[in-house]
Amino acid sequence: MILVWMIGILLTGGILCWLLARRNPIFSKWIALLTLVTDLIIIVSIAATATHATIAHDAAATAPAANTPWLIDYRSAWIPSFGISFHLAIDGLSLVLLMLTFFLGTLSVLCSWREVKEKAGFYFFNLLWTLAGISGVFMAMDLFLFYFFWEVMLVPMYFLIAIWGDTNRRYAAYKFFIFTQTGGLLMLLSILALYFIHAQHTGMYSFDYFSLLNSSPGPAAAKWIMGGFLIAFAVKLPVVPFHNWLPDAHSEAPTAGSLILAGLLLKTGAYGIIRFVLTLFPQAAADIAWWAMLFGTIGIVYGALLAFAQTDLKRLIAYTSVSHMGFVLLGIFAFRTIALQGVVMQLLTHGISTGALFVMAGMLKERLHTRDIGKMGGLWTTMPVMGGAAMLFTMASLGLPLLGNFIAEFLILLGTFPVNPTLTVIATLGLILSALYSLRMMQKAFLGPGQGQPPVAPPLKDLTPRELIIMAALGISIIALGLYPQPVIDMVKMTVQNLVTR
Amino acid sequence: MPLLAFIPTLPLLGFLVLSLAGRALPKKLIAPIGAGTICIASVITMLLCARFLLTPPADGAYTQTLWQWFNIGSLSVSISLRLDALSLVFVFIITFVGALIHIYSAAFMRQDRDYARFFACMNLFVCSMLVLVMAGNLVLLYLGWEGVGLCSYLLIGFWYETPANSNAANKAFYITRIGDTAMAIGLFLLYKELGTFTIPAILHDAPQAPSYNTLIPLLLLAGAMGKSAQLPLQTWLPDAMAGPSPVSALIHAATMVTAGVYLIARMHVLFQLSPLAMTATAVIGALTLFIAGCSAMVQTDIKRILAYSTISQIGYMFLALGVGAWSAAIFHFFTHAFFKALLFLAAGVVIEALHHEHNIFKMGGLKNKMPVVFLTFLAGAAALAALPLVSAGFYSKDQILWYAWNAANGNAALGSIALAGAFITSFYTTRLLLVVFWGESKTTPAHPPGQPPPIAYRPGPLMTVPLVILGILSLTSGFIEWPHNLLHLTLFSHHVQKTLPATLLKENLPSESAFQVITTLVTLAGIYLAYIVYYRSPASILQWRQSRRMMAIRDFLFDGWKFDALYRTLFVKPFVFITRVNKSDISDRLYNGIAQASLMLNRMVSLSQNGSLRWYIVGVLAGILFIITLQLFT
Amino acid sequence: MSLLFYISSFVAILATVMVITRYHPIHALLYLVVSLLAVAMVFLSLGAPFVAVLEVIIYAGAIMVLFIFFIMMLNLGSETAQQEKNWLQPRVWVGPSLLSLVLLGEVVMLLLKGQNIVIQTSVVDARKVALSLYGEYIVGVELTGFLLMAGIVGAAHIGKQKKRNLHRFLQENENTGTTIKTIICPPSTVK
Amino acid sequence: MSSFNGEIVLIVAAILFVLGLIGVLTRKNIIFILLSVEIMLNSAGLAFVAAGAKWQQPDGQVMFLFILAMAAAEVSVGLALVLQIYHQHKTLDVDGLKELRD
Repeated sequence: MILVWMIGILLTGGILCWLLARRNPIFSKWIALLTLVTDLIIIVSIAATATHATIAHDAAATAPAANTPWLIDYRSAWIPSFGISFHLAIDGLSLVLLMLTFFLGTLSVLCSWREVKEKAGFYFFNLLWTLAGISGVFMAMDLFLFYFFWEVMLVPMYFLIAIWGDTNRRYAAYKFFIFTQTGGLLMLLSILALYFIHAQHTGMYSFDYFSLLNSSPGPAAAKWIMGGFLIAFAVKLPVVPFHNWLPDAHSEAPTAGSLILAGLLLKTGAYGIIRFVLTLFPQAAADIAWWAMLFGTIGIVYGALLAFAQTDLKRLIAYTSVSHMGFVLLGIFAFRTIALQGVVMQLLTHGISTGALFVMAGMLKERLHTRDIGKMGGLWTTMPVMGGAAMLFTMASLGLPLLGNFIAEFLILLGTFPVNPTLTVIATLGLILSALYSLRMMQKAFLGPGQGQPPVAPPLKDLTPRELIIMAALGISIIALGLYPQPVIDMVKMTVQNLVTR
Repeated sequence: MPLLAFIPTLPLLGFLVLSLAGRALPKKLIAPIGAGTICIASVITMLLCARFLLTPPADGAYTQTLWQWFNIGSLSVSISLRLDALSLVFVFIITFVGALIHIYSAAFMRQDRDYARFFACMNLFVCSMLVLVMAGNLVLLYLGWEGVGLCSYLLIGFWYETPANSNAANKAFYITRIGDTAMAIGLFLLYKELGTFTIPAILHDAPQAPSYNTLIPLLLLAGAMGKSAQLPLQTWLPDAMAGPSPVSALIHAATMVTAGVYLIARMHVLFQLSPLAMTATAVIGALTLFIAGCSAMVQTDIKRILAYSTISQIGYMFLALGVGAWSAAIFHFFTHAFFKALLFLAAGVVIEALHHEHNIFKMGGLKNKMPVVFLTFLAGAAALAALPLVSAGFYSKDQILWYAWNAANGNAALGSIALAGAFITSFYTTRLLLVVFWGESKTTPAHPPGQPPPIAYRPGPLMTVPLVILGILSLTSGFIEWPHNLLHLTLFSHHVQKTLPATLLKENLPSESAFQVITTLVTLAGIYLAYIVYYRSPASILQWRQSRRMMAIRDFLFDGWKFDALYRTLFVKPFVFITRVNKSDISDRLYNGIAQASLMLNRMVSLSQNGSLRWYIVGVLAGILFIITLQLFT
Repeated sequence: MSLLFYISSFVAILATVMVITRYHPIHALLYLVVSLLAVAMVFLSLGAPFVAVLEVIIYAGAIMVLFIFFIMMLNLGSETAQQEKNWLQPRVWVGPSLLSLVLLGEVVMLLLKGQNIVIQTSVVDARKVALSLYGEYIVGVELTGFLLMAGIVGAAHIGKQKKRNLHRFLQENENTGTTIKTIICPPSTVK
Repeated sequence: MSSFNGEIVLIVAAILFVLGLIGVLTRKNIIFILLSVEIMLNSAGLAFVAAGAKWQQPDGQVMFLFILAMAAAEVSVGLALVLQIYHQHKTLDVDGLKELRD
């Protein structure tokens, strides 16, 4: 029931924001913050108390009773005649991603504190509803419900980009919407196909994840159905031929939008692949593993090459996401414990480090009114604290040890290496490219002679306390993940083991 | 050994304090924090050293595990420190020389705006370097390895407002990253073969895992080449001189660049399993020492001369490692750290005193104006040129020359290159010394009136004491290890051989004494030649130096054998070209194409909706006709 | 009776050809009346006297009269005929006519492909029609009533407006020429 | 009582229909177009009546009645519209009235 509450709090919080903003826009900020902090506290308390021993759920009938990775399970009928139930459940993987969701969600509210001036109520409504959709995606164990949440997170995001975005926002929003919606519709087709095939085999009409787990469509059908799922998730992830929405959406979205896009929305793609593609179609997934890894590697290299060429700061960061997500794809399809643990780490650390870079880009934009790194330079002198933070996250993004991203990439590559040495070596070369683009960004924006200030302007202010809190929270978490990733590893251990043994 | 963790933790503490609160701290407090932590660490190291030497631990190493880093099934990596005879030498050098350089910098950098940032980075560097050499497993070693790379990047680009500096910093990072990546691949391969990252376990298990035993050491060698600026990844080091002089002394002479030497020595079992890897190491070392030495002969920037000389000296170490003279390599590292750090620090004083003048031909005549600097520089130069018997450099380099020729892996070719290198070394060292300190003064160490005098104009005790200590050590530190034929005193190799294997020699050795005489003669010949050319400078030689062919050779050597230009055309330009061409993402065209196609279709279809009634009816008619025709003919 | 059918069909076709080739509207209209009367004869020969009568009364009578009134009201005289003459060049009518003739050919082929249908005529009188009309087709009759009602009201409404009355979009368009865009897209979105 | 070939009736209807179609397609004057539409409606009615006669049922005639009513309504509304068009545009040329474009 606590799971329903978490989503419910977000949804009602969003509506309250909208309604009360007419009285006073300040309300909506505080409500949004309060909502997310509440959820954050809830999820942290779950994580603190949840042990694998305290499982009491009715999914035991379908899921193996002993050794199950599931922590909390909630199910109630929704539309029973179609076999649709309101089924939420979390395991370690969901838990970790939910923590990330509420953590970044809180920060996204903080970083839009001053940025959003018009229609604040509607803004926070959209923000909270997107987050509700995302957290729903991470919890839903009914495919129909999953699709429902998948769409819930999409539409408010579209508004966030289209209304509060930058100059080219309409184009970006349309592109984002069309790409993800195409993928989503293919997924819907696949879900329906799975539903009917399952019904044909067993006579039971059900969208439930656990009952579908046991159905096995024939190999040919499985391949096509998996294709539908995979394309939807690949667009979200994004895998290289489908990545084109990402740079536009990221660079045009408001800061909080970019943070959520990079930090959370992309993760839903990876989560979907791990949760659905790998478990529902183990054989078909194994068949295409080589190709998937190839596309992952292409993504790493191609994203890095593109990132190097960009002059728009947010675009540059967006392409680094493409590159980093390539690692995720590579790691997932290695089907190795180490690699999958690395993937989970990568999801977390990429969310934090890239999110931080986007927040930083937003702060620079607020001060300089440009995203062009050609017009920046020497910012370290005027803003040493931000320079230090930027250095930290740049290093995180190029995978410096001590920071979380290193653990992630190291584990992924280590786990993938025995499976496919050639591709792993190419992917490792991606590390060189990551150094190239990261340092170029750092050099253009923060080092070099100062030329970024407009001629007639007040001197640039360094981080305000609010911004310092955001940066400190992100920085501490990335270092903590780099030094002591074991809690995360333990949390997702069972899930990963189940995946590998399947 | 709980003391172990203090050694890297203290600098880390210094870094944290300085980086988080550095801007709020008063200047007086910064240097004590920055240098003090290192000094305490150095004292702890000394204590440990004494204890290690007096009562050696049972298994040859002190270990301390701090916490489990990550643990996934069979992969278990912890943050664990390990101090054995080999790392002890490195830890000693890092903390001791590091402490001296920190003390020196406390005065040298005082007038800099970013005093705190400097010490923060330096402390972080010392911490990473200590982690690197004390790491109990290769992942932790890799952490330190990348950490020192980061600090090197930060410190080369310390004066980031000059684009050249940050470019040099980037270059250093990129090129070492290439090596690091090779090393990372080596680690993956190693884990695949052996299933562990713990260093003792690897050294123990390696002989039992026969596959890939050539590829792994070669990949590790590539990593070492990047970090230690060996051929073909050497081009970053001369540019790295853009950093402040203490940085060059600590990072780019004494410690970080020798990380490669440490790595190879640490993994010596893997290398010994593969003759090819050993030969590759030796050949790379020999080529590097020769190529870099030649470039050092014609440089005019004082720090670049020293940089090329560093590359060359590390080449000696690689050569020694390659021929299996493990302890000789480490010994050379030991003495080199003292005299090269000294030379850089002294050069820093000179540059500072002459208003940031780097060109040696605009110096001159400093012998009497800066006596302390002159004397210490002289000691360092003597060690670099390996002046027989009185300098530390002689004792270490002589060993390498001897083994290059006569060790089991050595041969005449390697030996003669090393010998040529000795000649070149003494030549450029003498040239440097003569041009800077003798002759007439071209720039006076004065300061414009009304401004505070540069600190180096009258170096205070904070700067001179480290110089003097290093100068004494440059002369005397060699005495702990004598050539066998002169005096049987082998304290150093005895110590190091607790970890590293002894050097194997060939049979039927020539006389070692005769060999030493030849070496000495070659060294003296180099000194004499430089003396003729740069002090006496007779007209004929001057003329000869002006000839076009000589100028061409000089330019070629001056640009470091044109490696930079080669890489620029081979890698940089194509890469930049590719990225420029594809800046707006070619695959975007596909989707835009789809969008445009549907837009065009829309236009075409809407063309038919032209408002003409009869046109519509014709359309209907055509449709009817089509259907009826179908009816008719099917 | 079949002779009657053939003759009246021939007349109908001929008169129709004349309708579509006349320049003067009144002439065309009169030919159309002839054609309609001929079709009424055909109906009669097919044994449908009721519709034949209706054809004469309503079609040839009422509707055509409406046309004539209309033409007279607009005073479409010889000028219109001249204008029609200018419009009706061969290059205008040859193409469509050929296309239509192809259609005709195909329809005829289709018709001839089927087996012979022989129509035995017997008179279906008004009583039968009325029973059917007010029996099974009562709903259709009601709907037709609605249609006629709507037609009357519509015609009255449209025809009543004497002054210029444009749709508001068109009106704006006439006034300023460019405001039409601003009405379709609100000003905030115009770049 | 006589009998004759059903196809002939339908062919006559088809000919009339096509003639009407030709009229619609070739004439530019709205009056002529309306006339031609009447011809087409009439020919359709003919076909219905013929079919009714074939089965000797009243349905064909009922259909004709409906067509008749529709034609009447169409003509009344159509002529009213044409009247307005003529008032506003001073022309009966359909090609001049292309405001139905997108």
